[in-house]
Amino acid sequence: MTRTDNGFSATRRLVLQGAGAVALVGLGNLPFGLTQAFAANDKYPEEAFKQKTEADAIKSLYGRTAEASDKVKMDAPEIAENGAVVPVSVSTTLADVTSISFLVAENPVALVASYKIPAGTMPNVANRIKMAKTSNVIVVVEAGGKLYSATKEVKVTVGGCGG
Amino acid sequence: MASTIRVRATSSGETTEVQALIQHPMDSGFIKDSKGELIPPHFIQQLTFEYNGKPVFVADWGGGVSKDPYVKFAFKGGKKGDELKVSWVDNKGATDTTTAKIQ
Amino acid sequence: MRITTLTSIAALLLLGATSALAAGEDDYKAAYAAAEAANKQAASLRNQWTTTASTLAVAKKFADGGDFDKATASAKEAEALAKASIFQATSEKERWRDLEIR
Amino acid sequence: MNLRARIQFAAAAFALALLAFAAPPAVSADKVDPVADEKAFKKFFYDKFPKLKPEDFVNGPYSMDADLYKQWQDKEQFPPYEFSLELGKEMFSKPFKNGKTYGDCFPNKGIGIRQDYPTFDEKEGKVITLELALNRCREANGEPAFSYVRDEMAALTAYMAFTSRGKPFNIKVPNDPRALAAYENGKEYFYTRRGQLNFSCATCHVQSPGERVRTEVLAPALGIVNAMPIYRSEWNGMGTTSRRFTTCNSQIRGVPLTPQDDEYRNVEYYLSYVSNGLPISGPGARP
Repeated sequence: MTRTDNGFSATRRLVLQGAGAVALVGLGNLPFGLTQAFAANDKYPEEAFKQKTEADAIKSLYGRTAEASDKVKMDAPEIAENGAVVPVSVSTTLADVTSISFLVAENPVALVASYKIPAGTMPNVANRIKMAKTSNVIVVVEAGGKLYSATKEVKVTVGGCGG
Repeated sequence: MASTIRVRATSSGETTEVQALIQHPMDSGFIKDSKGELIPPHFIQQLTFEYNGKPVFVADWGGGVSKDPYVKFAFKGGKKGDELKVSWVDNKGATDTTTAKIQ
Repeated sequence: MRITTLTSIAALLLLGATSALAAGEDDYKAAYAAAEAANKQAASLRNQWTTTASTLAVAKKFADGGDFDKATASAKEAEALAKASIFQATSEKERWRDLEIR
Repeated sequence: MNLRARIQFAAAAFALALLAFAAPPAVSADKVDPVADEKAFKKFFYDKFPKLKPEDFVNGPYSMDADLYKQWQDKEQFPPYEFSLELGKEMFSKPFKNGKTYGDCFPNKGIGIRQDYPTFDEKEGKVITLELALNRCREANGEPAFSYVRDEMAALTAYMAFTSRGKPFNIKVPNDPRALAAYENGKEYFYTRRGQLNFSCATCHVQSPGERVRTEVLAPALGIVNAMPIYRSEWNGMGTTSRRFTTCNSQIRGVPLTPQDDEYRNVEYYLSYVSNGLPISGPGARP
């Protein structure tokens, strides 16, 4: 069983932040209306579910990057009892939430789930997700046309004579 | 055959809390079977909850959602006895639909 | 007497796999038969090890490929594992009580 | 005690572990005394975990770790064994081809009786587990037996356990030399080290419950059968008591016996007896 140590994921985070910055620069070249239309689309975001990194997935899904916010509260375990079933939930005090997405940085496909929140639906979601290994879990909340995120590392190891 | 969808929707007067559990393998396409061969992807892509003919919650899922997926959310309104329509479609085009009474 | 058995099993375990002598098909067959016999005895004691079976399988694979040196070494290792499982089952007949909560 | 280190030790250097056997032989067998055993067994666990209430033990590792407890509570909101439980309920009420049902094979139509199993059959002179009784019921009614380790058997036992939730284990060891022998044999099986790793059931579930093996928290032996059958995330599905025993054996590199062999029946008898008085909590969910 390979274990990701903190040094490794820290490095990876740095690299990913770099990628995010590039994406942000790239965004300037895109026609604004296009990304707007895409975010409002009700279709299944096929492309976003093909992206390997969370930065690419967020870019594909929303066409922009998210900023960390302490108004996004994620509830996830320190150590997942099993990577196959990790309960993760999110709530936020942000107004005008239109969607909430869950991503796992180290999964083969980063985007796990994306929920559309119509007006009148509360910005709180709980679900159970798979994690291939120890990783950052990222929650992105789209509110008032902006993206806010929260990140938490969840440790995953499997096997042994447990239970 | 029994429905693949289990829903619990409870109204507190102002809001309705909805929990759903769905029977589905949610194969990501990255896991190997006992013979070492990749199990092809088979997962629910979209799960929709409708109340009064309008969607109150839409889930877009990938293969990273757990087997027999679970989701919980809440929306404003919803009366006891009213119906909530729940339906899903997976990447192979299979679907299931059910209606649940709000308790 | 216990210590003698122990030492010989330990020695077998440690040396079994590293036997450097050239071996032929007959050596292999004899070693394999001995290992199978020991594993059968372990079965009668209700205490086979999964590693005995997997090591026997490795031996067979080497033999099928004509490498009787390695096949014999693996068979001997399997025999040592089977004998260790027999020893374990026999000694535990008494020793399990050491762990008992009383 | 570092269990992980012990596994590596045992695997890498079994020869050294063998040397440990050179200690003086164990004390000779005492008279079989299940009542004294049960008392000592419970005292051991109550002393080891002074903060836990007796009924907490039936929730296994979840009672021993706050982070795990929370994940469990989240899962229990809509538990993963729900589908199995429903299937079991449906199967249980559906008549066989001859018109009879499972209920006809059991006292009280099979409802709320799980806590009485395993039971000792005086005619046969052997231990009868619930799983065994279910398959015998099928065969007596001209239906083929189910696999003991999963699916249908798990669903049926899940439903039967559910109808007994909260009822205390009520296992009887009659004063019959064959019953006492079966009980003693189950105890011996529980404490006997086996497999290349040289582990007994007790190594993990008596000496080390609450500790982590590669971050999995080990369940205490006390109350462990109360939660059966279980949905294990590691199995990606349901498993029976039979499945638990056989997989434990292979995990310590021992070749499992056949489900419902005498030893397995007896060890379930022993483990259930020493958990007498603790409530049935099955079906359970486990990591």
